[in-house]
Amino acid sequence: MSTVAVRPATMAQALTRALRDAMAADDSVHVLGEDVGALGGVFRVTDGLAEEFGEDRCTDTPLAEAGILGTAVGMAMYGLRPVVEMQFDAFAYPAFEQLVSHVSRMRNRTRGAMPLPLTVRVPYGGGIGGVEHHSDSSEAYYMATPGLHVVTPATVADAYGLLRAAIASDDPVVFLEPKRLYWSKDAWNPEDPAPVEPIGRAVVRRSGRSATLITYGPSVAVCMEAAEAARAEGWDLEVVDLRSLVPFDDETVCASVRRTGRAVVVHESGSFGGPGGEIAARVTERCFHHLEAPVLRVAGFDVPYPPPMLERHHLPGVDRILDAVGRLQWEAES
Amino acid sequence: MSTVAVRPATMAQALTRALRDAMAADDSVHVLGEDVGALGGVFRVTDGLAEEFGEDRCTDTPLAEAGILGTAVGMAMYGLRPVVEMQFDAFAYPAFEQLVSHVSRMRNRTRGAMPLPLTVRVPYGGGIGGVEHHSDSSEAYYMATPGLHVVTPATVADAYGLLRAAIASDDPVVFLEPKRLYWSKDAWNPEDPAPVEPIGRAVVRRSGRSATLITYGPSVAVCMEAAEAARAEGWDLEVVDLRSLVPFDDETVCASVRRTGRAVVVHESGSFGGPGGEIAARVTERCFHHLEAPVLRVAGFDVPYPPPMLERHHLPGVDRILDAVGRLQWEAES
Amino acid sequence: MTVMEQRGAYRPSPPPAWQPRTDPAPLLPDPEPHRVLGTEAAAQADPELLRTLYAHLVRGRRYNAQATALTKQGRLAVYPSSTGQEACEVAAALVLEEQDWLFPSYRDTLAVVARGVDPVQALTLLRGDWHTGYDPREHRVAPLCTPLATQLPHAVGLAHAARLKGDDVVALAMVGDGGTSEGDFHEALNFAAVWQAPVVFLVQNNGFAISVPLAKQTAAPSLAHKAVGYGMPGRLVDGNDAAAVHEVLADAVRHARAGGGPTLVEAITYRVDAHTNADDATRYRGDAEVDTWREHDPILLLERELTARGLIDEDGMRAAREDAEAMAADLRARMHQDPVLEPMDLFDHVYAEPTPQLREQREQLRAELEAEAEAGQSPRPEGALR
Amino acid sequence: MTVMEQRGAYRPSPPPAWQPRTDPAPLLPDPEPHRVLGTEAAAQADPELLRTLYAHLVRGRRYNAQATALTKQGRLAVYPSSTGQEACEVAAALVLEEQDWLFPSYRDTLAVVARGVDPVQALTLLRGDWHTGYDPREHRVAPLCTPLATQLPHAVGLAHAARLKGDDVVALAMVGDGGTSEGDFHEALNFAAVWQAPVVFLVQNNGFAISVPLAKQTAAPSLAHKAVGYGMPGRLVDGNDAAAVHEVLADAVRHARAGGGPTLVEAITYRVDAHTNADDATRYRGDAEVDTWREHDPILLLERELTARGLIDEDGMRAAREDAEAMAADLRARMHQDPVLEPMDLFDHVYAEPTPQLREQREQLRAELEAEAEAGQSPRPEGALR
Ligand SMILES: Cc1ncc(C[n+]2csc(CCOP(=O)(O)OP(=O)(O)O)c2C)c(N)n1
Ligand SMILES: Cc1ncc(C[n+]2csc(CCOP(=O)(O)OP(=O)(O)O)c2C)c(N)n1
Ligand SMILES: [Mg+2]
Ligand SMILES: [Mg+2]
Repeated sequence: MSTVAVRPATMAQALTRALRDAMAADDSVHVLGEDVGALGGVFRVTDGLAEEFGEDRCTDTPLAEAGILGTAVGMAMYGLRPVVEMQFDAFAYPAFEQLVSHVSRMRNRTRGAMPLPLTVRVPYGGGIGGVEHHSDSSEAYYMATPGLHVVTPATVADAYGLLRAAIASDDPVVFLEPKRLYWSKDAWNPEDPAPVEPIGRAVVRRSGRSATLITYGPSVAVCMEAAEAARAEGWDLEVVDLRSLVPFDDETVCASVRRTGRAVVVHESGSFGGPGGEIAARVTERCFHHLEAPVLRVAGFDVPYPPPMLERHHLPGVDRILDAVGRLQWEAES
Repeated sequence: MSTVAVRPATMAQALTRALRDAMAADDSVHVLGEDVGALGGVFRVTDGLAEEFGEDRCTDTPLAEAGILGTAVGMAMYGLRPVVEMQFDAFAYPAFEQLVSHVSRMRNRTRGAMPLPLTVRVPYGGGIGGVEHHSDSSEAYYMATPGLHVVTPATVADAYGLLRAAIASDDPVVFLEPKRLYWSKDAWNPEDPAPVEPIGRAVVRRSGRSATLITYGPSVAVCMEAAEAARAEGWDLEVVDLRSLVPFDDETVCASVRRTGRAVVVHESGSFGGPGGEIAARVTERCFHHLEAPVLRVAGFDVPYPPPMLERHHLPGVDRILDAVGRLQWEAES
Repeated sequence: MTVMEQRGAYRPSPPPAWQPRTDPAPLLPDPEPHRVLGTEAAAQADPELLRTLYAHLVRGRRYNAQATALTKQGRLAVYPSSTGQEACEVAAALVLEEQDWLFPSYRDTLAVVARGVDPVQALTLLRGDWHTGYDPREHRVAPLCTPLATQLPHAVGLAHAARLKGDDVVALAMVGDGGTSEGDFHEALNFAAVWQAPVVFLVQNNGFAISVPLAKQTAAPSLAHKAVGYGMPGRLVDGNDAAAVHEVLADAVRHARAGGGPTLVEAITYRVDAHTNADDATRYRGDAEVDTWREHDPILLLERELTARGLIDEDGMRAAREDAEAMAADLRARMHQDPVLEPMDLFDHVYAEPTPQLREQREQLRAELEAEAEAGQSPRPEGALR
Repeated sequence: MTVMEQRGAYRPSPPPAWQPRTDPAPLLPDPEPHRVLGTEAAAQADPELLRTLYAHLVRGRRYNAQATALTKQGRLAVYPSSTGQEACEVAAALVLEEQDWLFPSYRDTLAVVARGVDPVQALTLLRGDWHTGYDPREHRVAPLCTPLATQLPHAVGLAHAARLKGDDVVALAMVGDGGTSEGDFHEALNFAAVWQAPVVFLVQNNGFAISVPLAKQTAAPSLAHKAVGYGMPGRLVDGNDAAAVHEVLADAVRHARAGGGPTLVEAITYRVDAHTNADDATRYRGDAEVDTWREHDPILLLERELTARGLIDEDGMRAAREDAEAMAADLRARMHQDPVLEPMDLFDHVYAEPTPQLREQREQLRAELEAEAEAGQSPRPEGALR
């Protein structure tokens, strides 16, 4: 352990640091996207990279997302490690064909001859008062696409660790950045960031015995808060932060649910066809006889993301989580 | 009931008939897409329409799927009812942004002022020996997009009825056509097609008491076959054909599962993040105390759709379904 | 006869019997952007039109300033100002007839207002209220469009539909220089040309796409040169010369109305303000550049012309400013009233009929709101949500 | 100095101080497609090159015929023949150096083979075996690409990456006339021009996109005219004149290699066969049209030239045909052996390491296959899968 003081840093700063360290460590890492150069990205995550590494390493592209991802595929085919920034979740949709038909399949269709070590950074989710098309949660689309890894940090330290791991991965990674956590601060030591773990491990953020909240990204903090509030109601909630949606850490999640016997999946993304269905279904398949109640889901409503003035009614909040916990058939136990 | 003889017809013929009847009944119905004119579409579903209604009603567009769907949005804004043909599932991906950011949201963002009565026909699924990008099952993407209806027929009669209902709907409908059923035949009377039911009702294709197979589209026939084969093993399986993925018919599905106490969801689409997760989760939420075993899923593997020579190993077949039925913890009953 | 047959079909015959194709020459833009103000052509300009343009420019400038101020006061979520681009905004709205359609990008609130939409309604999206505050059919103005260039195929489809119905409708679609790089731009222009749809595409080349300068966006001689690749005329105009923009757009609209098909117009202008209130323009451009453009300000140019020709005096200019102030005062007053949004409305327009699933979710929210109301307020902190 | 700085940046200055921009004139294609065979220019053509082209054309034609025959015999899932387009296919492969890259569309098996990929391996995808049968890095040939135009940005990215690394690599990307309508075509060409990437785009305009004739695809004077909208040169060539295609492509490759940036080449040719074996071309075109093009056949044109100049005699032509027959016989023989596919391979290359989920699914399939093997064969009918 280094002796340098641990100072608070924002998630955006940790992401910048991860990019910088990755670029410094490996010449083949290239950043490209809209406004990533002089501006440093609309969220300032690429701040300073063009200056430090030159415009050929951190490149402002023309405004065309399919073109950005498509040229990144070509760059990766030549052996570079492109890190693509999509400006907002909904603006990654134009690149959908490139993502599904090429990025996710190139390794498989070439029988391993042509892997694509490529990271697609997508700021996602709401809670920032964004106007339409600025607050989508698009992870369900990526989860349903074999060949992609899908990860998302909930803490400043994970933002660094997961992004380094994503860039180091020999496979394409969709790296989902929770917009409303960009300015969240944690004590984090940039001079001694935690070791880069491989992608695919969930983590128990809070231990508890009554029930498990299974969550990720922007909803982790909300679940932690809910777990605190739940103490007043006599519930001791465990919070599992998935960190990686693909691969999925069945082991950690199921170990928790087998212990608690009850679970609620919490995410911002819409409920119908969203990640929660998959998670609830696989937990139930594996832990059926440990379950005292069905795995419930607390998610965004199945509506297009609402305008800023209504988003608080849409996003899963502490109350809604506790309501769900309350519906976990506690009487069955007593 | 008409006295005209009931003759066998293919699903493709029923779809053609539905388009023709809709166009004849309503001037505002326009068909557009790649090769839908003189060629009649690569699956011949639009056969004869350009000749009968003229090229302005059935139009060969330039080769650009976002452009096709985008212009269809404009046509719908002006009051037409466009029916768009996407040539194959994977070739609908270029139109993903138009679909998600406009088609699904226009009514909502204009507070009802600007509905989009628009049908997107997407031939989907495998089993036809197609080379890569010709056999995707993309329904998970559409199910996760609020504002779209998503329907898929499994029979010739439903192909007609559901397509008429889709075109008649004042909301956008993604109409998924199971490719491998295009040439399947049923006794069906084109002169007296069944009444057009509203979208959103599942149907019990086979009654049974042991367990419920919940399925749709191309997998319905496989499930029917599995149900027949299951009799030899002493199982009496019920088969529910969802027909509509959005809206979802919780009532019919849950009534069946409550009766049988066991369920397997069957579809071709990949398992992880696929429709089965949603279906299993919602059935479990609603029928938990009726379930003798967790709801299981039989689905395509979580791999890019394999080449023709391997697809039989990928697609859910009778054996795999029966294996799953066998894992429904029958000992728990005895 | 189908639309396709009306237009002489182009199809290469086999070499060596090569058939002459469409002559590209008339499709190419002039090397210099078209100008009226300060040139001899200005003398021909209709004085009434010039005065109308002037009043709108002054109003538009004031609207931009007021909306920006409201953003600082937290009354708007975001405002992408079109200061410096008012000539394009205003001309785009004024060249259209009643029955025509306007397809604005997210920057074009001013065009929407100039077309007649209530200034407060036009800001509905940007204040964080529901996504579109006006009825598009009532005003024949499509919703402000945020996903870049995606409105262009809509304009083509609508214009095509109107033409098929035999209606006399032209669609004018607005897009930025950055937006021309998107695939949707390409596909829309191609469809329009193949269908000979009555559409006018107005590219406001304001030099930047957020921070990205034009040189990183394109290597073309001009954006208007893209037109020849679709087989439609490309026109280049000084986007700060309101009379010139009006003339070029009016020509294009006339051409479209007469069945001549689409036109691509590139208006050279400049975004004087930052991209939005949230942007820091000092990161990517210097003041000197902005100052040069201030000397070529659209209001200044028109004012000079009007004054030189004696078409306006101090009183006239003051009247225009006062009218703009009145509009701004009204806007201010009405924007300071908080809109009342009904949470239950979340579910009402997703479909014509809510699905059973949405009805359940609606019930859930209703119960939550009732519980909240009973408890007086939320009993638990909602800090994590903001 | 960055790539961006090397190219003289274009940025409109404020009017009225309008700066001269890139001169569009040299970017525009000649009105007539470039031709060599049967013209005076043919005398300058290298005899060795002409003979090589001839041998490849004859081989290519035979390959198309053989693959089509194999399809009828059920040995291939599908074959999109390039009969009539061999001059483009062959020239595209021959103009490249060892280190260069080829990005073929799904129709360009012939170019892939001419580049040196084993004729059987090149058919892996089309016979229903795994998606790509050769190692793209070994041959510097990207996988045959089915989603139209999506290979074009790949070519741009790869060429750009090579240039950034200081490698002498040119990428040549092939696309059809229909593919030019896709957004990816637009975005790729724009990126290439802005980055001045060493790429050559070859559009084979064969008159049709499946059934859709060019007139419904574009209204442009020519597809080559699209180039000016990106700021790159557009070239038009008779796609059935192998010497002309070779010359134009070689020029473009040389230009790219020298740092001159991308070129768009439109080759006018004709798809003599149906779209694929599954297509019925009589639904959308008449025999007469096909016959006209047969008179302008690429092999015929070259044969005439070679014969007229005394560069080939009956023996030479026979030798070419015999060589082609030998290739076809070998292809036939090897294609009649069924490839052995390992079902468990389904899981091995989805990721570098299979996920735990894939490992589970792999186990499931293994168990199923074992059970099947034990039972001698599948105990239950699998009819519903077909
Ligand atoms: C598809 C898409 N990608 C990215 C964005 C984010 N974005 C909003 S405005 C903008 C720049 C637009 O530049 P330009 O088209 O020149 O219009 P201007 O802002 O100059 O009016 C970007 C990148 C978006 N809205 N849509
Ligand atoms: C994105 C996409 N849309 C549709 C298709 C289906 N499709 C395959 S080939 C083809 C026509 C292609 O025409 P063109 O580009 O002219 O090439 P050609 O077949 O003439 O070589 C179409 C529509 C596809 N492969 N990809
Ligand atoms: Mg701009
Ligand atoms: Mg073609």
